[in-house]
Amino acid sequence: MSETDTRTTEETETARRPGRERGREDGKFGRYGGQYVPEALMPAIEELTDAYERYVLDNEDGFMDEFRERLADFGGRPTPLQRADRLSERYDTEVYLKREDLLHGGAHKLNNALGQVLLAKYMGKERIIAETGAGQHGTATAMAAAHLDMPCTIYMGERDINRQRPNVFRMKLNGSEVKPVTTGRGTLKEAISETMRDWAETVEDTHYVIGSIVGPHPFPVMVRDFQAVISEEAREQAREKTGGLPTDVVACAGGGSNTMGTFAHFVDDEDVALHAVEAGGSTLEVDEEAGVAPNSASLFAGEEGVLHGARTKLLQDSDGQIMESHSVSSGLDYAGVGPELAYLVDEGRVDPVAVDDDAALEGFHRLSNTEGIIPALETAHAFGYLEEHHEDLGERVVVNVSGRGDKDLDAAIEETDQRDVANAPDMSMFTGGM
Amino acid sequence: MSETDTRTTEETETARRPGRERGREDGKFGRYGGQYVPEALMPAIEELTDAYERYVLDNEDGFMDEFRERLADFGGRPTPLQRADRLSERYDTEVYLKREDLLHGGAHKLNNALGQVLLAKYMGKERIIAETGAGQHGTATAMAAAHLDMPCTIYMGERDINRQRPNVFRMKLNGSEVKPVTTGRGTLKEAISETMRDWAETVEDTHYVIGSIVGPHPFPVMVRDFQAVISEEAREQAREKTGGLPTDVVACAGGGSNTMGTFAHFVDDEDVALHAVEAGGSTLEVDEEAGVAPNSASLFAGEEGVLHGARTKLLQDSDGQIMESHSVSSGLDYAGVGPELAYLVDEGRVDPVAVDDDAALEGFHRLSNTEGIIPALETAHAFGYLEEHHEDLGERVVVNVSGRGDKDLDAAIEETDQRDVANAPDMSMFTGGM
Amino acid sequence: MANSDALDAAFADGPAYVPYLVVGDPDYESSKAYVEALDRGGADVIELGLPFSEPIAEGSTIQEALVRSLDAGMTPDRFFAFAEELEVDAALVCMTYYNLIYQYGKGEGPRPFVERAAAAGIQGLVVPDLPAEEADPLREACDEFGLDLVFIVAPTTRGDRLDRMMANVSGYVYVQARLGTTGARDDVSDQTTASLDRLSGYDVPKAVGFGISTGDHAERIVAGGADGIIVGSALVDVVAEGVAADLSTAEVADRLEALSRELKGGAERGHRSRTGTVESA
Amino acid sequence: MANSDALDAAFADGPAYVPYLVVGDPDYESSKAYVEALDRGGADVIELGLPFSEPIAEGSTIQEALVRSLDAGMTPDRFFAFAEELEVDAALVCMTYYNLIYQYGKGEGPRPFVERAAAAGIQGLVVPDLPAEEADPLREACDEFGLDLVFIVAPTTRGDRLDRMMANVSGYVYVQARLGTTGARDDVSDQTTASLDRLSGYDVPKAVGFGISTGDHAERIVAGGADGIIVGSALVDVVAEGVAADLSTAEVADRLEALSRELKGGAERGHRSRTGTVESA
Ligand SMILES: Cc1ncc(COP(=O)(O)O)c(C=O)c1O
Ligand SMILES: Cc1ncc(COP(=O)(O)O)c(C=O)c1O
Repeated sequence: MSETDTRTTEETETARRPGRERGREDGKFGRYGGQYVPEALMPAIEELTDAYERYVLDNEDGFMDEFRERLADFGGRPTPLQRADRLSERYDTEVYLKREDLLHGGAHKLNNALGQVLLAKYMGKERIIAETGAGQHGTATAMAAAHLDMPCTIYMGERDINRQRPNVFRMKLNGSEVKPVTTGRGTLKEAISETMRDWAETVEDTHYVIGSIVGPHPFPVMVRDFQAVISEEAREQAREKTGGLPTDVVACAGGGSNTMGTFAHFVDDEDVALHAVEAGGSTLEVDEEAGVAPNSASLFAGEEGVLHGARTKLLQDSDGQIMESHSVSSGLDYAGVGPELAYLVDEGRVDPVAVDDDAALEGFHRLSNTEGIIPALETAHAFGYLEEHHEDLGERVVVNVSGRGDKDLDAAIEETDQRDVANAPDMSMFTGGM
Repeated sequence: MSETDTRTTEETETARRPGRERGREDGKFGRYGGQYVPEALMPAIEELTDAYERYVLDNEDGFMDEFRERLADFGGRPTPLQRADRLSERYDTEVYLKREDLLHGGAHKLNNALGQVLLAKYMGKERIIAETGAGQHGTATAMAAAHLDMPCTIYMGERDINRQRPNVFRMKLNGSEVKPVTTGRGTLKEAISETMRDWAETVEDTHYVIGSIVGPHPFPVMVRDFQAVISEEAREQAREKTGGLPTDVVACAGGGSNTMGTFAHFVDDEDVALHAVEAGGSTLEVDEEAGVAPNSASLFAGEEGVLHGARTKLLQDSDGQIMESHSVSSGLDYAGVGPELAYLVDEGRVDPVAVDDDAALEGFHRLSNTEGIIPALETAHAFGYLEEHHEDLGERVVVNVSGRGDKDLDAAIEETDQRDVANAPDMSMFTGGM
Repeated sequence: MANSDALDAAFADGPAYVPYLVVGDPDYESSKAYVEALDRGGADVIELGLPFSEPIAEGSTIQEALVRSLDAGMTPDRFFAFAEELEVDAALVCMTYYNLIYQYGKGEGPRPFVERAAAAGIQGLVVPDLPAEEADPLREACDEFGLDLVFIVAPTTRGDRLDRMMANVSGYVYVQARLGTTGARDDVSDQTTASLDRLSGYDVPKAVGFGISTGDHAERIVAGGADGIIVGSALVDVVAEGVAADLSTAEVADRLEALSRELKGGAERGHRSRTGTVESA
Repeated sequence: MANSDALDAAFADGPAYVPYLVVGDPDYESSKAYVEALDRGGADVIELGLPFSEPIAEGSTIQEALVRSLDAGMTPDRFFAFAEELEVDAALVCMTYYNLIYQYGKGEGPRPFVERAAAAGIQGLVVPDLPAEEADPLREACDEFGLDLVFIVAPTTRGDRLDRMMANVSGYVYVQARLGTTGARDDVSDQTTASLDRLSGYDVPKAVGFGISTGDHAERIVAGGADGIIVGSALVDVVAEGVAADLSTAEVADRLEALSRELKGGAERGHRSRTGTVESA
């Protein structure tokens, strides 16, 4: 199908589609999205678009059936929607937790990684590459690649490698090669650029598994569709358990894959408020001179631009150079955000909020000691939000627990140690690391 | 009900009961089991026995319904029974994995911990104590206690505390107090003794959550009943997925809770072979002089005796002093084993096998890099067994993946580094620790 | 009431002083001097602790003594040799855990242990982890060889359990003064009085233990109706102090003898106050 | 065919030599000397790289040059000042990423950037992350200010995509010699010949780039049908070596000029062999 053809039918089609299918035709979300990539990648993008349409949208060869079966058997889906008794009491509202932390690998990331690696297999690809920041997407991809017997190379910034050694080890245990990226600051955005470079040379036999709803079309829609299982389940579970829909749905947002996964099936439920919680870092102020944003609140504080293949909201300086973002949670530490979220924020459908490092850490300790669930630091932002804004929420709130905190124990020790966290346990035996 | 009464009806009752209910009346498994405890604990044991019969066996006040609901919502049950494609190919037999590693907390341990903490709540207790070795039972108990809002103290040997710091941190994050046990070698058996001492002073308001199918009646039956959900699901899942029962069921055995949990509903299926895989450590030879067994193969190499409240098979010297056991996996490192397993081994119903440290490590790497599942080192023994004995097995094997390996990353690095593990990845960047 | 005449005699006139020490703590020879010092200090019965590696009923004081003894090489056979070599007037009771008794039999149950104990001059056994329900084989062996089997009654023991225990006990009953494990305490518990009341209908000597550390305690306990006092941790503490301060065996033995005299004296005062003029406790 | 006369002229007679350098690498002044050296070495068109922080289409050689330039303070405004100050005969093309172009407009799209570029004497743009599908606004601005918009054709570009691109391109088409990112290579790819064949029906100059590093390469490429050669990494390597070996600006400029002469000479030999006697490639 030629793109010119697609474009002519676009407006009408999109208008008729429910919100959770937005962008499928052409990767456009209002002004956001698109395919801003080097020409050399275009054939791969087109091949992928074709495969996405056939296998994912049309379930050709039973792709979606196999995907769902593997998500269940290998991944452990469905994940529960659990009532959080003690938080419900604390906030005098019904708080429900969507337990993506129970997914194999410990985060929602596997939904996408498994989908893409399986798709690569259906496409006849022989090799997987991926980038990773915190290492969560990398470990999920490495697991999926081992499970499906695909050779896999993961690019990871050198600085991230040093911050996330257990995740590096996990990837290697799963048989993946981990390639350190030494350019720039050695974090996620450099790793993405590097992976794109690899892909530009190897498109014929290689699939690039992007880790969030970012990048050129069809990645944002495809990753969303793979992650949408979260809200598909949560919506059904909420109806079963509570007899109705939630008043509010809360999810943290880095690139935004767990966010859109959690929102997708609620987008058309206009009475359900959707809250995307970004990392407010240490402050929302930006240091233009140094090119540093001490946060990664691109929905809240970013401006329109083009990054990594898509038009979206970015943290950038006035020249358009991408800023160094910062967050206590490396998985939220990204200067961009998925174009669909940028669109939904502009439309007023999604409420963007920023929660700072301190509040996130308190959220981390709060969920750990009141509910017996140690969340990822990314996830902890959602609980920081709950604490600060519960009075603005309705009577039934679903919060996505996007991941578990095992990967963050060292960071939690270090960060707790640096501040006065009111609800932290006695840390004396841990300071100085484990 | 007086015990003399119970005893008179015992023989006939037990004979009529299916195997998975064995021992419920009096805690006897042939010559094994019993209640060898200080008199001061007897009232607590009797109160617990009574509570077990009412709430667990008779579902009084809907206890079992609440337990199962919380296991589902908080714990993430059911866990999948997954076909392991690559292992099936490797061994030319159908290998299915029961995925207890996906349970909240990362191991089967929560089934029991949640059951007991909930029971304590039904009994009106106000405080939880528990012992832990590897820290898995401790973390599971701490999670359950936080979830159910019960103050909790965990006893842990000082040496284990140093070996398992991330688990110590997790318990503290969940709001539990962790008390170091400095007596003896500072490992699991000292921690059990210490917890019993605490209990002897605090029985009135405190429940002791034992971590495996060991200890005095009713612990062995109660823990088995809580863990039996594993085989209840697995049996049903095997029938659904394969149209029949497995030929073999394999589980590692420390105290034996995951083992009996995995076997319970298959015990009466006489055509299903049951394999309990113990830690063979470095060798099965015993150093009588030093009182050291460089393994923890009490089913395979132990002798009858009385330990921690029950008659069972033990690693002991000729005087009856308990030996120091050893294993690469601290969770299997216990000198005793559940009395029910001792009985089933004597009866010839369960096949006891020992797998040494080297084979377990290879199993660890094999599952990680071929199936994308990093198992606990305990669990890895079951895969060591599969590699060594797959030719003796039938055409459909279920292996319990009792836990995930995140807790073992440091140990895996250290132990892999000490030997020549054929299938390990390049470890150079990790040696020296993370 | 008792299989052994010696135990009968110990409780026959006046309150019995029943001290406990771990045999072999901190070493074989010193330990012998210490036990003999207890005897000189007035012991009527001596409980000799045979150390087990997993002493689930002990507090930390005694547990550490057990470890010292094990580290110095104590075994059941050396324990029996020790008992044989002792020169004491008091009756001897062995306190240990069931696994050692059972294992000594090499597959023949508890009988070989009891036989050997009898030959070594032991008159009774206390086995804190053996409940009456599991005690039949040991009871039979004790009867065969003329040993008494002492049971521990906890503050919480009542009803059927108490009856069953009292039907099996002989020599004396060990009345646990409070909940918890062994260990010296500063006060005397109300639970003791309640326990003695509950036991008043049973015709067997009642020796109260757990936490007695001074003559005053002893006095009050006996005044409250006990037929004897069992003292463990307070004496083991003296041994432990000797180890910590590197005192001579003779010095430690002297202190044990002196403390024994104080305890025994207290018990006798308590007995007089109960049988003669009632002093305020 | 082209909006700009200068680009038309560059390809008018003989093969065009199109070198690329990153403006501001390693600093503003040296960079100016280097670009002028290219001009002296025979450049027909010079591609001036304006650095972007996320250069997804570049190999490591050019990426590092972009980082050096950014670290030295390069911005779009300084870039334009640089272009204005240059004293060169060659036509100037700006190569950069779309976000800088877009952001320069402060909400008014790409037009302000193009307007400023035109004022600075830039005759064309290459935007590697801007596909023809998204290029309408930039195309319009280029047309308005007389700039050419150069597209890159990959070895894999075919069919509809190729048609759409060729309908939009002006000045010249940048024929990517092989898959992958920029970077000097030792051989000349077969993919080049295939690409040139595929493009033979389109009436626009074809400049081949990606991996050309010697006069020999240049000769073979032009002999194979290219209308020009684009050389980036090989030249940037010379700058990088200068930084690493701490060479004087003059020395690096000399080397750039010499390499340029070699490349230009190679291209001319190739052209002669194609138009005159056919030498074996
Ligand atoms: C647990 C967890 N939650 C959230 C995120 C943020 O990613 P996204 O916004 O794409 O879901 C990450 C990324 O690593 C993560 O690991
Ligand atoms: C993952 C795992 N498997 C197995 C065991 C062994 O315990 P059990 O035999 O009681 O199941 C443990 C104990 O810590 C464990 O953590």
